[in-house]
Amino acid sequence: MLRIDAITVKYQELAALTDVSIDIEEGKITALIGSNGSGKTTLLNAISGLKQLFSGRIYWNGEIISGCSPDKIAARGVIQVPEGRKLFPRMTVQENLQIGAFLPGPRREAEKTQKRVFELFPRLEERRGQCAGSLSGGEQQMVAVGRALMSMPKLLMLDEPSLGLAPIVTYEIFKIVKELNGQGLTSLIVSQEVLQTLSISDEAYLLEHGKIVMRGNAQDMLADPKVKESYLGI
Amino acid sequence: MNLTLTLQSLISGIMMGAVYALLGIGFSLTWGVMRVINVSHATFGLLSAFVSYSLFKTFGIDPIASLVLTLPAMFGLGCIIYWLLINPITRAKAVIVSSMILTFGIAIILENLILLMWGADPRLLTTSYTNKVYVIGPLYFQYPRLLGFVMALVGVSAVQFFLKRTLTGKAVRAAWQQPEASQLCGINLKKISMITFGVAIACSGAGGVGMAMLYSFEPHSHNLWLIYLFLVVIVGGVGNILGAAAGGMIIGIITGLSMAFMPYQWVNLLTFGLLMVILVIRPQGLFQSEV
Amino acid sequence: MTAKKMGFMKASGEFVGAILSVLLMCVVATADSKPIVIGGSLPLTGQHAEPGQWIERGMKFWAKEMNQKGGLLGRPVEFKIYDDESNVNKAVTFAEKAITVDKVDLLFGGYPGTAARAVMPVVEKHKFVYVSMGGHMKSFEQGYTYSFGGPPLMGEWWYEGFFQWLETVPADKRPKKAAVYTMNNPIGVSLTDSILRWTKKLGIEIVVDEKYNLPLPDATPLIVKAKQMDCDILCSNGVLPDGVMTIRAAKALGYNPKAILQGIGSVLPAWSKELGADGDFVFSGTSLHNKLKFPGNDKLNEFVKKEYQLDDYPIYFGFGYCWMQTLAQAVEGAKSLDQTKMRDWLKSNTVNTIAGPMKFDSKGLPDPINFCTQVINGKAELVWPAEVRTAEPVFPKPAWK
Amino acid sequence: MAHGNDRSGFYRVKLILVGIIFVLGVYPWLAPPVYFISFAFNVLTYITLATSWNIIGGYTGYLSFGHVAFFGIGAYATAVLGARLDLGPALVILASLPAGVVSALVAVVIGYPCLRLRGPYFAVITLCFAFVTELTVRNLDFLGGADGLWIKGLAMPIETSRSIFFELMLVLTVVCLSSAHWIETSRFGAGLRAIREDEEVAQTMAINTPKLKIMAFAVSAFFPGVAGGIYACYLTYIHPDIVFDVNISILIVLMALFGGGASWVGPLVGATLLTFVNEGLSTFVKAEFARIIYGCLFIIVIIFMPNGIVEFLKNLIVKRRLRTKFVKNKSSQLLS
Amino acid sequence: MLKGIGVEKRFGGLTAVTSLDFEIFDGEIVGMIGPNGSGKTTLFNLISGLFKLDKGAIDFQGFRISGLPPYKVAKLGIGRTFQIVRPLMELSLLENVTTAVLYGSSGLHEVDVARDMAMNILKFTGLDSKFRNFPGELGIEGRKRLEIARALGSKPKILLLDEVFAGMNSKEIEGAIELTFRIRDEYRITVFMIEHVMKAIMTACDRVIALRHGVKIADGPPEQVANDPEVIRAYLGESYAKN
Repeated sequence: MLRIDAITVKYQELAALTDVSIDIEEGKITALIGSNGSGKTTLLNAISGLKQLFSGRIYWNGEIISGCSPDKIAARGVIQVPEGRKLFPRMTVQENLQIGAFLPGPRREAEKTQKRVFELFPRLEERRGQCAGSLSGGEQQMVAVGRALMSMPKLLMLDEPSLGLAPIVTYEIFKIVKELNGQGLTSLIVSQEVLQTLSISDEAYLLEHGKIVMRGNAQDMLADPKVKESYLGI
Repeated sequence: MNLTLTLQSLISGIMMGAVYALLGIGFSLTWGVMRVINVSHATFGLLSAFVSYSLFKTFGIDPIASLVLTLPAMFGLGCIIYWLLINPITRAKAVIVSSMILTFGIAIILENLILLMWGADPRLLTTSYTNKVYVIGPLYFQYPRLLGFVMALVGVSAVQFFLKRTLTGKAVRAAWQQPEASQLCGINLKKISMITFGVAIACSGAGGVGMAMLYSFEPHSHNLWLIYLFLVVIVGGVGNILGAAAGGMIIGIITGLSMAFMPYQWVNLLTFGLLMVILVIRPQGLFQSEV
Repeated sequence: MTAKKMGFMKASGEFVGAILSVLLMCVVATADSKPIVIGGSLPLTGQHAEPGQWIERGMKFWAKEMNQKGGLLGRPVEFKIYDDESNVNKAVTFAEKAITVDKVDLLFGGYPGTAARAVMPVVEKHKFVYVSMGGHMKSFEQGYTYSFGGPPLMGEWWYEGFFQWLETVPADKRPKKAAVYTMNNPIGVSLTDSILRWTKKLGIEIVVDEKYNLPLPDATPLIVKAKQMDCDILCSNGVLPDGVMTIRAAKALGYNPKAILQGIGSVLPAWSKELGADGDFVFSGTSLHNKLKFPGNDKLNEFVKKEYQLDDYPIYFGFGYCWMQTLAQAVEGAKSLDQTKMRDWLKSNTVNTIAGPMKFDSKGLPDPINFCTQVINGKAELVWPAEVRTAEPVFPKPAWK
Repeated sequence: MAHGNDRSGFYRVKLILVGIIFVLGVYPWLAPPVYFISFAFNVLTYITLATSWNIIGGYTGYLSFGHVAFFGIGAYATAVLGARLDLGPALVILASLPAGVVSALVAVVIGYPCLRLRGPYFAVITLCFAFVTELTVRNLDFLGGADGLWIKGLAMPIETSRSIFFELMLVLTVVCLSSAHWIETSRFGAGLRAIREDEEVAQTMAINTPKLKIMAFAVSAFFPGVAGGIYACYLTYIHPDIVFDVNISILIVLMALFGGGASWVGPLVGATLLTFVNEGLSTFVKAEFARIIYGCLFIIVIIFMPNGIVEFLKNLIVKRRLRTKFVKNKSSQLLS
Repeated sequence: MLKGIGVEKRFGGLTAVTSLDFEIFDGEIVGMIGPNGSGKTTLFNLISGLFKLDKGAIDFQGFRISGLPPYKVAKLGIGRTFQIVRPLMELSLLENVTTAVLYGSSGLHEVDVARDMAMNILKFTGLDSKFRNFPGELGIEGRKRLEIARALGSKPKILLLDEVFAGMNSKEIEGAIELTFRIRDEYRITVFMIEHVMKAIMTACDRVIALRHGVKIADGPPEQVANDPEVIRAYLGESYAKN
């Protein structure tokens, strides 16, 4: 579905990603793990078009999307839930969701999707009139996921959805991702929460210093000592 | 203190302030949203004032009615200016400073175009209702001022409505609060910035007509108007529409009252001094900066 | 640089100068029809562009007329006009450029007062006759001998005529309390001079006296104050826009003094265009007027009517023309382009202009001018002195319509 | 400046500069038309103003839009000092030195609160400061109020007095430029540039930023003060409209940025070029068109040469040299 | 040498650092670890004076430094680097470091002498060959070295290194670790560093402090801290610790 073909991304002179290739298959959850600064967020931003590639290509269902502007990529259904949520803090929950459905396609279905989002996250319906900035971390993450869902994603990319959340909330978020996957939504999760991420994923990649150092079945990776080493340096 | 004098100055202050606010909201918008300090904002207002003046003099179209023509034209002009000139510098390191100098260049060009087309003499927009007055008890309401006040109310509410109720307006706010995330939602930043700039220039157009109904204007008037813009925006908080409205009122009231109770020649000094004090004490404005 | 060297330089400079002037004289002798170049700068753009452009038109009309008559000293005249963009510094450097680079034969007067004031010391050094509005009494008190106000736009004299007339009004009918509002610039300040002198003399009390910076933000508080203090004469010492705003506010607030004096806005045709009947009955002064019976005014009116579709010539058009008239008579009187001779001739003879005959004193000023105007039926009519009167003054002012 | 020039080149540059100064110094005594002396005087005035502005605006990165206030304060202080001390025409000029000190003191007082503001806020507050001083002067009768002040002119032939003013301004300009150059290469300048680049980092580098900023502001106010004093004596008549003209403020900012604010050469080139361009345009084109061209110039500079024309030309030359000498990757390194 | 007592910092409703006690001794290399947002950089900002403390105090060599402006703190001998490098972009490498030398605690005023000293520091950090270049022309590793060089320029007694190793490859990290040792041994500077690269922490540090949500959860030798269940939980999640 999404094929990343040997991309290199640079910040000025410095390479943040070197020669990274990833395949995301339809209907699966792919996990991307790796320690801080290993280039996970850069990879997502490269897919979303926020970051220009130095070399390599990204294909979406066979079509090249690298080089398109972010809004064009979003229009194809490649939607990112950014790290740190990046909600519109002085807009209400409802407005945040509305902006999620800004594109003409999703806009037509906005009412229906919103209903679905509220079903998934009943808490949001209670807080629909509240400013996003005043919500708790967990609720904010729900809004962020909800906003992404409003764009009717074909591929949902979550960047550190567990960041700064209590374990129970993290669990809830991951459960919903799995649930959505059950309904056929392809996902790419980037997380430091290694165990939980791997346990819901099908496929996994381990990123270290901007390079893929491991790829494989998520369950196999769970057991691999190399993962622990990559994180703790032991 | 004299009650009638106080009330009368208060009224005229509020009405003046409302028009400053109308002129100021667009300025606030571009500064807040795009980090572009549009020094030529007042000059665009002046341009629209001259256009309405000519429409009135040659075709007899009432300045208020001619807004139907001028506002879309100003909007379009704003979009073009953004596309051609502002967009190239938005990626520069010091956008704010570059934008000030760039738009200063635009202001020079516009001012001299106005000079070429209309000449240098001061103009007064004298319509059939310019000298009309409403009298309520001991208080007088001058018709053009009332009209300016109403225009400002409508203008500020319209912009507020645009930002808070329409999807495009919400997208503007979103792009402002989280440029990156808004792109991820499919918002084209360039297009949104262009619309914002267009709306801002259209506002300045309305504001310019409002100013023209209150004051005389000439090709150099925009310099003084610009000072009022800074006042309004800095008092009201950058990017805050209602703040700008309140800022305009506050400045109008202060000017009005000080004109009544202070030697007239110190009034401007007080206004500028006040701005300095506010800047030193609360550079973020008296009100929260808000979208 | 030692004194000796300086002396040498000066001597050699004089020598070169002498050779040059001999050469120049040869040229003059051989080509008598070489045009006389009159140089200087005017504010053709910028803040003072409007009057500046009218002055230019007046000057050009004079030149056209002069050349039709066969020129000055038998030579055609031509202008070298710079645009100083209403910038005083530029006005000074352009005057120097005209004198030292273009080597013009004559210098014309600049505008506005601030520019003229800054140019006056320069022309004094260069020894060039400078006929202009001058820039008010103070600049004529600096001891400059080459500067003339021919006629000046003299704020100090502006209301002279009005008060002279007011003196003829029975004392019990005269206003008792005055409100004085003045724009905070040299013209405004000089306008208050005659008010202060005459109100003391006539026993009128100044109750409100305020200055304001241009542009006037709002005239309402001014009028409210005047009204509350029961001022029965309003002196609004301003230009057109603030004057119009003041009248509008006065009408809006139902303030109806016995007389309204207005600075230099009410003599302009635009006054009645903006205010209509509300602009009527306002008093002012002037230095020259299109209805004066002196020869030339009719010609100007005729030309303006044909060329610009105006009923009467604008005041600055007249100034431009009149200053050139004065300068030309100095040349003709001295029968030479020698500036010092021209100066001396002006100091001892009388010139006849559209503003009347003028004889300049040691300061370079004519006798005080005491015209008083009043706007009646949309026209600035002369009401004083009695011998030039074109309409009877209306006093006290009728109530607003 | 700390890098680049090798010694011999440096001396050659120095020699050329001394030569230029000498030629300029002799120039008015060659008896050119007085106008050209006055014009050169104006060029020098603008060079001084732009260069001193650059100390706070270019080196330190604080865009002051109110620098004309210091010019005006200097002019008025000179006039008032001259009148109070009853100095003769020749001595009044000397009063411009204490007038410069007055300007610097005002800068210290006003700089203390204002320099806490950054970017556009600093620009606005300095602009306000210029208006406030202008209005204050206009409203104070002992400063001549709206009438302005007269100063007695030198009792000399115009050529001599103009030449004297030219020489004085030349001295001031040379002193100002050398100060700018000294600051650039000194510890002081290093601190200022650190502030421009990143004030917070500068603080962690143990740079006392508040003190340095105020010092820079005072220095950059001193020279306009002196220049204002000389200008007042030159014009013999000062008025708020003349010496507090906001356009001067804006013009010097643009001159400095046009040339490039990073080094002392920028304002020098910018002021010289723009004064000549202005002069040329106003002689040959209608003033409105001239100013439209002027406006376009700013837009072009901002869009195409954001670091000023000096830097732009330098890069152009470097680029041409590199095209012949080096391979491509090297050029990208040198140019970025 | 550097001591914090009950240090606390709040941003709005969020407490970034909660009553934190810590002490750094002379000659140590101390590491600080913790997941994102655990308040490490905030602590550095508090020490260097960029943020004001809400509660508690920080002493340096027995002298109260909390409440001092940053330039005074720096003058006393606390140097620091920034996580996201902040070189003075329009100054050459040499100028960057020279400026630091001129204003640092060495008390130098002569630019030429300072330049020589800066050159030595550039040599020490391995940047001497590029002294004329501008920071923009360096790779991330070079910039981090420059950041260190600039901090060394002001002759600190203690150096706060904020994620110097992030974004380097393993070879570069080895070089940087060596540099850290040399800073301590040759310049006699105490080092306090925030680090995510565990390999670096393990080899370089004498002691490690671990933070989570602004609270200290471990303090001790690297091996001990890395195997601390609290720390593992903080990093890898709840259930990983049990494995």
